Amino acid sequence: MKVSYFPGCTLKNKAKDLDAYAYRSAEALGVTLEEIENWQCCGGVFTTSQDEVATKLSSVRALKYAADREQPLVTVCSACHNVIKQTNHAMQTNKEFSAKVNRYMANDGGYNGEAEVYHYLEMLRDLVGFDKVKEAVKNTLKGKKIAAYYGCLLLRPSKVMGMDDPENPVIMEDLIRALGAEAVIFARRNECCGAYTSVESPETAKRNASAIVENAKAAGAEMIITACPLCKYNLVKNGADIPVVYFTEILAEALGVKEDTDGK
Amino acid sequence: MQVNEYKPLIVAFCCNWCSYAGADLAGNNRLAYPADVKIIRVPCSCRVNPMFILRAFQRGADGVIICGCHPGDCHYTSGNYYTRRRMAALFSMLDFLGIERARTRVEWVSAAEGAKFAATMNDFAEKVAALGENKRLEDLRCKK
Amino acid sequence: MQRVGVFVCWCGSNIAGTVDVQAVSEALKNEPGVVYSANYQYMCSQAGQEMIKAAVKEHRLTGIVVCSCSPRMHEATFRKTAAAAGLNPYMVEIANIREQCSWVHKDMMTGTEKAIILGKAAIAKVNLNAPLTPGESPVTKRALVIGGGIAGIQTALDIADAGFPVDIVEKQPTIGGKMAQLDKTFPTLDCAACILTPKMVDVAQNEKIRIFSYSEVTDVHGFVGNFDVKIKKKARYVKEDICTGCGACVEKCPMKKVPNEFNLGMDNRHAIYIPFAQAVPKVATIDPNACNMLKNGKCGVCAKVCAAGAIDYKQKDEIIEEKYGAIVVATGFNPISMDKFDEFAYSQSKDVITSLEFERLTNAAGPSAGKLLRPSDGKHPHTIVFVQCVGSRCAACAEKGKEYCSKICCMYTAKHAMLTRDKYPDTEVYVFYIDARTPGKNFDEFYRRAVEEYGVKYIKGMVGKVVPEGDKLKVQASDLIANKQLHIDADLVVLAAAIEPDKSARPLATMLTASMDTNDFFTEAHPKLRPVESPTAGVFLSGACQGPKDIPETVSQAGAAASKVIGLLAKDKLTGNPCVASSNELMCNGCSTCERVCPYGAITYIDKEFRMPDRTTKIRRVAVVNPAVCQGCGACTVACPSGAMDLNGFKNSQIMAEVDAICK
Amino acid sequence: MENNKYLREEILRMSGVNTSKCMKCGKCSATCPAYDEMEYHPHQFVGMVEMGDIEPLLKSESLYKCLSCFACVERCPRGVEPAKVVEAVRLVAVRRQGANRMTANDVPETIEEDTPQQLLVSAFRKYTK
Repeated sequence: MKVSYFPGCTLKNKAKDLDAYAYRSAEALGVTLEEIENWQCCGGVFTTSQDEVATKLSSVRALKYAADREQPLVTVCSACHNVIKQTNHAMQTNKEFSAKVNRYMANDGGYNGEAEVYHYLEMLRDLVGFDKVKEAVKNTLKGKKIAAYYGCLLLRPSKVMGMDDPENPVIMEDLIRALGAEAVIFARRNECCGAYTSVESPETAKRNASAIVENAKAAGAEMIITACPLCKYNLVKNGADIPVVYFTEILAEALGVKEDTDGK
Repeated sequence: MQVNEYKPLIVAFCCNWCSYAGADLAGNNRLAYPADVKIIRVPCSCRVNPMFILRAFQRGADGVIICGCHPGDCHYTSGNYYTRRRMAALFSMLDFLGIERARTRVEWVSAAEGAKFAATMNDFAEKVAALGENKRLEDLRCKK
Repeated sequence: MQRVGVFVCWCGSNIAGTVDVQAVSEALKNEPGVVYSANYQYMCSQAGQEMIKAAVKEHRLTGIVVCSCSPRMHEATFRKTAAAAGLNPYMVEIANIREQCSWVHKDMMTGTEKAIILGKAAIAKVNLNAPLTPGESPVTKRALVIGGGIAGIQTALDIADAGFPVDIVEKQPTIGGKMAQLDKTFPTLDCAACILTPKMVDVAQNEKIRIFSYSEVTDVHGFVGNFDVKIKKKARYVKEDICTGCGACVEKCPMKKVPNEFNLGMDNRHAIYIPFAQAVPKVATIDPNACNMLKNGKCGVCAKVCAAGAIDYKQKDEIIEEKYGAIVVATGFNPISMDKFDEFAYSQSKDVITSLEFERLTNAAGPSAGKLLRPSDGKHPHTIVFVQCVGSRCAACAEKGKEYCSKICCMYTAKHAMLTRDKYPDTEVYVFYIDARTPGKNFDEFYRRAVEEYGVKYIKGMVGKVVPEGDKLKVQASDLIANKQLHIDADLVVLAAAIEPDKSARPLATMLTASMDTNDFFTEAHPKLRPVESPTAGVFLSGACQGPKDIPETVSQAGAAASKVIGLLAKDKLTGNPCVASSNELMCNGCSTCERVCPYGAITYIDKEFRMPDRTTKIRRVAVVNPAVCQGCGACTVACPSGAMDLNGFKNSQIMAEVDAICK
Repeated sequence: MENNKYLREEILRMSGVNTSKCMKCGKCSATCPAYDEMEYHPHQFVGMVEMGDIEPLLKSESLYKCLSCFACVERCPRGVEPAKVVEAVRLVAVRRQGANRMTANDVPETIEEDTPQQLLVSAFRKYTK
């Protein structure tokens, strides 16, 4: 199976490992990630205001690329996924917005929300199947107690994202279990890490991030996984004393593709 | 009285138990819809003979809507199922005769859905008005 | 030709405000058949009705058109007026110029124009009206009450008191319903069991009342006065008439780990069980999903220890067929599922509970024998947070909560908070509320006492997140008055879950052809004037199946429903609806199409002798409608290919005339 | 208190939110992870926009404290979506001339070795027009 893949800015820079593990794990599961040519940064935040058009065009171009190839559009980064999915939803439901956007898209042919957007986790669940993931596990993670930290972008707004129950999500826990480890559930797994405010008010991020880590530890977690580079940054930055890794890392580890065959 | 603005003529058949009560509720809550909609009370939507609809179009109606209880909620157990099937057949025939689909409609409105009744009538009147006058079946002998 | 009188009502300014009533009565004066036209402030008033009667006499009217409010409102009134004036009551037609005209249109010109057209349609119809005489049907003098909670119990007792036999159908093994699970009741704090169980015993001992417990209604046919009902008595594997309720079987049953639904799963029961000590009937029931004997034939202990020999593993579901004159729905409510509200961590912590679970925790017969202990570790909670409106007044998402106010939560939460402070003064009690809604006799006084005398901390605001950590529940909430975000380390969080109609209500409504609102509450015939009757004749509503209600309201509505049932059963005969189908046998070709579409089986075929024009006779098969059984839906009239079938009161010609009048 | 009808309309149009649906339960503020940093809290944004009392919000630092985590949107029982109101007010503020809160010159001192690009991208989108 081939899918269009939108890596996003961070995965090409500070989170290269998130990207590399995603590629190799997908390959091991029989999915080829085809990177969208000339993709542009999603902007990091979906501006909810209905009159914001220009900031959403890069997402529309990515969507159009996938739609033209009749491939699902897959993202790994929570932020990219959130922005692209919300943009696609706006293209499908907001006529005024899609009309404005299509004035910019005239030369490329129009776009009206035909693409299907999947987060990498959704791809594993809905396109590959967790049972298939389970079969493909080479190094079981048995005995590890792993907590899944969702943050905000993956789940909310749930009416648009539709990934999982926004208050009681299971998709990452199901992945953890499929890899053989024990999923630790903690209440703050869907609370915000502090996001971009760590630029100017690090104290917000500190308070939020440490409460999240404490809560995970109290629930018995030995490791936290996340899908978002900013979540990882905020948790690590604010003194997480248990490992915080991308979900693709434990996936690659379990599938036995963590180390590249070239030794990279 | 000749008014410049085109006003469609819409006949609404409402079943006594759900939709007519829904229309009353729209009234109780003062939910406005166009005066072009004139309601005829029937005991059940299944009382609506296709002849009534043909007659309405013949006499110059621009749209006909039939409202009944929601499927499963018919006061007479199954009347609205008959309506659904009969009207599906009739509407496709009318379509064939050139009476656009948007001029005919079956809607389920319960006695508790005053808001839905008003919204349905607003929407229907708007769609019918957009199509303009219906002349296809009009019998000019009926005109004064 | 009829001699028609037209009467246009102002309804004060309700109609006259947007419809020029004078213009309407003037315009209708010249319609065919109209010999008299007038308008008046309140046509339904005594004076208005006298005016109609006088006009009937003076102008020798044969038909009446009243342009007024909805026929659902006053058709019956004006029919009586006509009858009093010596006219056939079915010679009256109503033009609905209030609900469907003056109230929905803003401007005088369009309103008046439409009112005239509606009036013309009614005149066109009344010109074709014919006098009708209703048929009569007998009344089965027995009532069915569906649901054995406090609503059903009270209704049954009141009906039985008047001397009519009543059957209660309850799907649980015992009657008692939700009230049996409660501890104390507001605002007087009397114990629920103390006031309920004597009534349950009264029901058991009343010879007019039969209880079908562990049973469900599976089929309803017929109509007011003559319902045919099928009741499924589920196999309880215990012979009800032999079991003495001694409980020896329960004691010895080796299967002890079945979640106890009476205590909302907070403790366990046996596979054979009696829900609670005061159960009525006090008879054991075997849970077929838990019993080893029923599942794989291994065990049989209960049969061995039963001295009465009441155990019967081979028992089968039994169908009982019975006739009833009236049916009362008393199916009650349930708290909604908390699955979608996990911001309160209900699925993550045993110490986050619903208010009904809190009732069981404080009930002496509950899982902790009445001591308020945390379900997780059995410790006494020192800080308790109550959260109101969980799922009530929630318009954001239909799968999640309910748009309506559940009505009872403010008061029971005040009760819980007060009782907790009374029994455990060392406990801090916080109540987060949006609005404290306490209309009711002595209700607000009760709530204020919780605050002023018992020191319950009421905080206007909501809880946003509950985080279980260690043995605490970290509650994050807003205090809107102090404009602060609060962080409270609580030991127990109690959620006032919204209530919803029981899931059995929807299929039951379909069986009864009784209408429901979008929330699955039963609709009343009129929200103000007929609050305990369903629009379906002979079906009555009691308790929370009609809308959220507390106990006093439920009991009064139960009594009201009972009095309506008694009024119905006291009649020997019911006059039916004369607007029934009738077949023109000269046109009928005996095809049986009408017979097949009739949902009531009201149409039969007979062979009838006809005289032919050539003076010979011929026997032909023709349809005959039984007017006592026909409900007047009209399905047959449309199905009839020859046009022989017509519906009195809504004849083809009449509706056609209305169409013509509107489309002129 | 001012009642700026024009700005109110503008904000409601931009956000697509109907503030009159608010029943003033305070769940948005109860759930807000940035509450303590804010001078005006989510429920106040909704309430003040509804009343047209918007100028104090435009001048407030609170605009830049909202994390856009959408917890309030998710948990609001009436479907009001307070975060979208905050966002619309913020946009009205940053779209004014010279109202950019962060410039490229601020970047060097902000970044560290491990700062993800996403952080800067998001911050730019939130703090500038």
